[in-house]
Amino acid sequence: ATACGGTTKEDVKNEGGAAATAGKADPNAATKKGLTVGFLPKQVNNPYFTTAGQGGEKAVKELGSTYKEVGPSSATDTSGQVSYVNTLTQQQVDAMAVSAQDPGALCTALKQAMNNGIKVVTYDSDTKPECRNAFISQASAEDLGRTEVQLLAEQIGHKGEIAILSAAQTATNQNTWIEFMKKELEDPKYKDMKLVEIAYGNDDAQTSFQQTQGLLQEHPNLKGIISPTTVGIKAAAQYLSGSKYKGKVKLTGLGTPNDMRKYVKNGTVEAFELWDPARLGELAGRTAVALASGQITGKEGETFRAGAMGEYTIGEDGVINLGKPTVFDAKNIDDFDF
Amino acid sequence: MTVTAPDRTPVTDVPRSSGTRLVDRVFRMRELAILAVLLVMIVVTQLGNSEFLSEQGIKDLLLNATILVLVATGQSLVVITRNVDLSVGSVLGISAFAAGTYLQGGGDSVPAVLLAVLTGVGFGLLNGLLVSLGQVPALVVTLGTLYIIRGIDSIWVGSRQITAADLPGSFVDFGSGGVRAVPYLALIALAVLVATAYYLKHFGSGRELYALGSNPEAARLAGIPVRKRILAAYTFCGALAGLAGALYLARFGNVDSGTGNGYELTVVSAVVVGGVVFTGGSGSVYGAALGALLLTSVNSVLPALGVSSVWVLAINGILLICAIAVDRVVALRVASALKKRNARHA
Amino acid sequence: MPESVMRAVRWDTVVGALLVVVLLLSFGFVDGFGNALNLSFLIGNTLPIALIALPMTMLVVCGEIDLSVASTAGLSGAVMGALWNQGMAIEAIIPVCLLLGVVCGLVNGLLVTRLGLPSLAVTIGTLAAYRGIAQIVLGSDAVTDFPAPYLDFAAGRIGDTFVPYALLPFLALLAVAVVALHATPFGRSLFAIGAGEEAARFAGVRVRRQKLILFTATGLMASLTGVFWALHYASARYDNATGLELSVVAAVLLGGIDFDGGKGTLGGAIAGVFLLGALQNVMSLQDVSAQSQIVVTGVLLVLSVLGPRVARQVSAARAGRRAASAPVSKAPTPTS
Amino acid sequence: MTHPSTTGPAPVLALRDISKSFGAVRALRDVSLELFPGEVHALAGENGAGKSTLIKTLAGVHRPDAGQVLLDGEPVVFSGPGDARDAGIAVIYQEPTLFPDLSIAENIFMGRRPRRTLGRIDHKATHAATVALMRRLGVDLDPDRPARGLSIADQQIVEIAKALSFDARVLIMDEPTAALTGSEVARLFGVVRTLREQGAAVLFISHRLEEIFQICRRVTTLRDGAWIASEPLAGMTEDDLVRRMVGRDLDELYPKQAVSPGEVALSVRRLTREGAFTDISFEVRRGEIVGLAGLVGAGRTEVARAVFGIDRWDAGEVEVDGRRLTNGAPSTAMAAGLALVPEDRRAQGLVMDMSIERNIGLTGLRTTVRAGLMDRRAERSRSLDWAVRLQVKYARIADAVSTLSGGNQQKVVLAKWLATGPKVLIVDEPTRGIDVGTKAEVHRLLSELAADGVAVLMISSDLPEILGMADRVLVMHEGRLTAEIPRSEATEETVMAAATGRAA
Ligand SMILES: Nc1ncnc2c1ncn2[C@@H]1O[C@H](COP(=O)(O)OP(=O)(O)OP(=O)(O)O)[C@@H](O)[C@H]1O
Ligand SMILES: Nc1ncnc2c1ncn2[C@@H]1O[C@H](COP(=O)(O)OP(=O)(O)OP(=O)(O)O)[C@@H](O)[C@H]1O
Ligand SMILES: [Mg+2]
Ligand SMILES: [Mg+2]
Repeated sequence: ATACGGTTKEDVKNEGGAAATAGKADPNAATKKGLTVGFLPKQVNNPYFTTAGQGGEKAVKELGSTYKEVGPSSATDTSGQVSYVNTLTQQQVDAMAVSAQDPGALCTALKQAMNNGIKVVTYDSDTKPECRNAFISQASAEDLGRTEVQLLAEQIGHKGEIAILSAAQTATNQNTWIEFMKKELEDPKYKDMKLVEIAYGNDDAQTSFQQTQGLLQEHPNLKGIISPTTVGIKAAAQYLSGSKYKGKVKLTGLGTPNDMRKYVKNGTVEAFELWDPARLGELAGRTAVALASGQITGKEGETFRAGAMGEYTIGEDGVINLGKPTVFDAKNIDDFDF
Repeated sequence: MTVTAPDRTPVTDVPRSSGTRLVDRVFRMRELAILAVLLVMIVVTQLGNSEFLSEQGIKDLLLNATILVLVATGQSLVVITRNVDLSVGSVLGISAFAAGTYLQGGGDSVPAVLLAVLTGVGFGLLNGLLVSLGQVPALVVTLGTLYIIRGIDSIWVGSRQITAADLPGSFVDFGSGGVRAVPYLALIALAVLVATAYYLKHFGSGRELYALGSNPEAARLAGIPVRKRILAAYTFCGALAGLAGALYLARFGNVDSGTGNGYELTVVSAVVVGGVVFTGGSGSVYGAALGALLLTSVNSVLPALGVSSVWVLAINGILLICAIAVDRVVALRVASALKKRNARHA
Repeated sequence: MPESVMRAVRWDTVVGALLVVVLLLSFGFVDGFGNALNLSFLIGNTLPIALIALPMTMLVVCGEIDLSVASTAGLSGAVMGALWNQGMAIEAIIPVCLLLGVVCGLVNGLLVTRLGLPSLAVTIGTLAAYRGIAQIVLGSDAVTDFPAPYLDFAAGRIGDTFVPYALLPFLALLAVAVVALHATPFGRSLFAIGAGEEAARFAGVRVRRQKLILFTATGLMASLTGVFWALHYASARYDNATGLELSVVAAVLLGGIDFDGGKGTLGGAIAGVFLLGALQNVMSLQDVSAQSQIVVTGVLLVLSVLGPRVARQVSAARAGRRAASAPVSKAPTPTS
Repeated sequence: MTHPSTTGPAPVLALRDISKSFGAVRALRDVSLELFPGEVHALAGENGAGKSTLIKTLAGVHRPDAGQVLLDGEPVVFSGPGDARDAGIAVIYQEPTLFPDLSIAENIFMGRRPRRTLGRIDHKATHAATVALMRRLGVDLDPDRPARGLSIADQQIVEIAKALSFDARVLIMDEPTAALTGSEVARLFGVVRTLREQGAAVLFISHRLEEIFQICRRVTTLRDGAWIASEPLAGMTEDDLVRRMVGRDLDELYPKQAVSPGEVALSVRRLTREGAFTDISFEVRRGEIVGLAGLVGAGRTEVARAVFGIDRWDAGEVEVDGRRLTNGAPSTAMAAGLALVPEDRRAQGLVMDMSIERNIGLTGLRTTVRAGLMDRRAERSRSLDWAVRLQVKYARIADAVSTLSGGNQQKVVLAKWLATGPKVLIVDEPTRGIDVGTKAEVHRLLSELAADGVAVLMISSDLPEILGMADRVLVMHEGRLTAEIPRSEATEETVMAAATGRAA
């Protein structure tokens, strides 16, 4: 306690928080069948999460277990997501795969679930490490951040002002990627490129639209925009394609092929990237079953076989990386449908 | 009882120069106040960023306002009758998707727009029937239909979405095209706005909307078909929300189950900022349109000035409060001037 | 029908009865509903709405509304997080946050009472403003490391019972609010203001002062909710509690509070809050999708206004039939 | 049913055995009535007798439970006020029904404005027609000003103009004169006479009996919702009429007790509110009833509002019992012992949707309290007490005041303020819309209060009432006090002279 007798951040830090991952992994344990795995995306009705969910469903069914999906109808309804965690706990599922709206808010509920013997996997968006058993990362944050800068740099010839159009200011994954983008930009080969602004479109089409307009008006010399969010890149592309900036200002980032096909074809966008959300969901489902079967516990260094996807190793803090993202351009975009 | 000659001077022969001047002037002054705020804002921005009023810049300003202007026009009709329609956002979303699915299936643009409008009309009728026949508080009913329509929308749409690629190119081009700096969409909104304003001022049924908002009981006693008028106002509001849905599709080329979510607060703000009074009976659609223009312009002005988007929300809110405060002060001034003028013992 | 029965068939009693029915049915037929853990989840997740519903009911009774409550809650959560990051003691932070809520409420109240602006418009404005300030204060941070005893208090329950710790202070506040609204001159004057503001002023009711008090109390309760929210979900972010205002308004409306002012009971409002909470819980347990849940909420709201109206017409028709035979009533003699 | 034989044409409008109930209240029981062209017919009865209900039935507002409405001898069913209007029936309701946000011209012509091509409104013609109407009534109201903020009297005038603009065959007027002073009434009667000569049928309600005798030919009396008689007025005396209405003889209408005034209770010094009144000074002593007279719009109400603290004053001071009042604070005025019975009972006097009990209780929120909580029993007995003392006619004390007849509502307002046991009582048009029987009762009450040492300031547009009750008469003209006339010298002539500014 401090001099005045209150509890401060320092006190809490000193207490330390130890989350024990109990039990021991048995890599050779049989895959259990008849389990129930609950998927809890940030938002139902979101095409991205629906695709991920379909991947998860395929994996879980293949392994002889039951898949179910619940979730809030709004991506900012954190309390709604918490009560869905509670509901899944209440329904005694064997494992749940969660894409967390908030790194902290779900913690209490998730810990409660783990106390009730439920295995927790996070995918797409993580919580604090002690609140889940494993996290399936869509690609390493570092890879994503750096490659997006590289993609844009090629398109604008390593020269000129660039800006970022992000989602919500609080989006954890966005912020991590942006950090790595900044790190990449420190490299001398980008000395002629300047990051002039980061705008937030809140994953809302209209807001992203107006933020793009603002970026272009404020920085007449802008050469390129990175939008590491599917909603943002789509809105920015739609604006650019209907404006005088079409083709002059480059746009890249994370988008789905179906969303972006038109803009790639009409020349608004040259190339962008994304991982395959279906594979992300599939890996989440397989990891959940592996955890529930006792084949892994989420400790660093453990390995397991994820069906046809191959062998995966658990990294630091229980993070499992899906692999490198795919770059889409006019040549290959028609090979994908999601 | 002895009758003394009244000391009131008889009314002079010449009627005061023109029609319903005084009442109008009250409205007009309030609209001028909003217009002034808007102009000041735009001029300041232009000084800070010369790109702001470029052809593209003006086009963007107008395009941004278009959809809100349409919905706010419909909403103000409902608010004038002392009601409110909170479900406009949901209606916009579902009609945009309806038009989208039709176009996706290879349909033509005109029937698609009609389909959106008809969807809007349908839900407008539903709201109108519930409010006027049930004679129940509009706020609750339309909050209810807001949820119901949104729910139906998301069950129907699921995780599907309609993207620009699914739409005919001409439709999407129409959404961003225009005559020089004036987008086609803005012309549509303007036409609707002017027609509505003309109707409200020059037609008996339009004035009756004001009357029944001003004093519903008196309206009933005056033999105004109250239910019919309210029903009509809601239907019109729904129709415009539907039309706005179609234009949204053309403009953004993208609709999913979340489209129009939370739009009701923006619309209500625009209407309120535009000086349409929530207790009914007063306000004009021009005011509401100006309010819409003001609100959307704020969203363009701040990024154009390079204000970090972190500040946008706070500034937005404060501007909104300032706008209604200015409006209020002007209204009070006008009222007291009116009172002085009418005091019989000056 | 006896008069007492007639009067008991008011919408707020209907909502109360509905709540009881839903609870009983759920205990009987819904797996996992009746156990203590689930009930504590249900109550815990509903408490933020219930907390704000207390002052909101009173505001609505006196003909005003405050849509900025969720933003005030978000702001006080954000400030709590920011100060905590600065190393301030939580015991000092909480009073600061509550004070902030008072200020937020006061600003709303002054704008409404001094400038005479419509509260709907004012609070739509402050809804954006307060949330915006929260965003400026905390930015993209999410503060999660509040001290365990506080988190446990906000999220935990008493032993293995269904009673969350936080329910107890809420019950105390509820009692205070019920007495204030329904048994004090203050509450009585609120009903008068709501039903006829000018007449209330002519009767010596200090309309502006009462409203100011209410707005301030609403701000205070909203910030209390904000603090509770941050601790309950162990997360302070600027966008905490976004959209909560609509849930509160929906619940209060469901509870039979008339938005024209002058009518309603706190019991009805709280019954409305917990009815919605319980229904959502049950529907989730039954795997009803979020979309369908929205529809159910909407239908309930529409019914909540159509229902009493139909009831009124039925009872009016009945009274009419009775009157045909009854003698004309005369002024009764005083009873005292 | 026996009607006196009438020569001339058949009735334009007739009611046959009409009954109407509201819940448990039977407002009309088998009432019949015939209206002939070219006659002005009076409808008389106590408060709550059913007059307004009868009129609303004629106007299509209420659907009768039983009985028939006959138009030109044919049974008709009006499904709403619009139908009645289309049938040529114009109605002035007891309470003004204006649209506050619309201009006076629009109020008058709502629903049937002059049209131009394509059904557009002809704003110019509307304006001109309004000017013409106003001239006919001899008033100077700007057709373009909004109706909001008009005094009750002006509202009533707009209502009259509205009804006249119909050129209706049947004109029904529910207490159109209640808020008017002599000159406006005279004008109105002039217009009504013209209409009568043109062959219109007029149904007229008033609690001022002299007006009935002045203009009506026949009278129909109602008592407790039942038809009592329809007969010619010729040969009847006021007492006869009162006996029909009340069923007994009337007490003296102005039972003024002589009192010797005590010390000053209310003192107003050099009070000014810009645009309303200037430099008003007067005193009211304990036991005194001081009348405040003036033409409509002279500013009497504004003075009362300012004294009580509803409006702020710009200069001057007010003392009650030697205590200076705070500017603009009704609650301190109340605490000092001041009470104001306001002129507009519906907006200012009562909370219409609240019960009688709660309305009367509203002024007692400070007194019917125990340990900070409402003492419901004390509140109820206080309310019941006063409701009964003022003979309010109601079904249940818990009923909303909106269900009461106009006169009974006025009694509730009086009850509410008398219950505070004021030291100084300001009453603004205290008997507006109150029947003769109750009026006498109210006067007796005021007189008793004065005798008990209450200082009373009585604003009234009913000059006989002022002359009958006041110890002293103050007269206002255009926002200034123009005369103070002791009871002995107060006559209609002296007061009117001061009110019209002809005497200094
Ligand atoms: N809407 C209503 N609901 C219930 N009761 C009503 C309603 N309207 C009138 N009444 C009752 O009907 C009776 C007749 O009322 P009405 O207004 O016709 O009286 P009135 O003769 O016009 O009296 P006054 O001279 O006071 O205006 C009263 O007892 C009144 O309480
Ligand atoms: N609330 C108000 N708003 C605007 N004007 C008002 C208001 N109240 C009164 N007036 C105007 O002020 C003037 C003085 O009215 P006031 O009511 O004081 O007169 P009065 O002598 O009491 O006459 P009466 O009560 O017989 O109408 C009138 O012209 C009236 O129209
Ligand atoms: Mg009457
Ligand atoms: Mg007056």
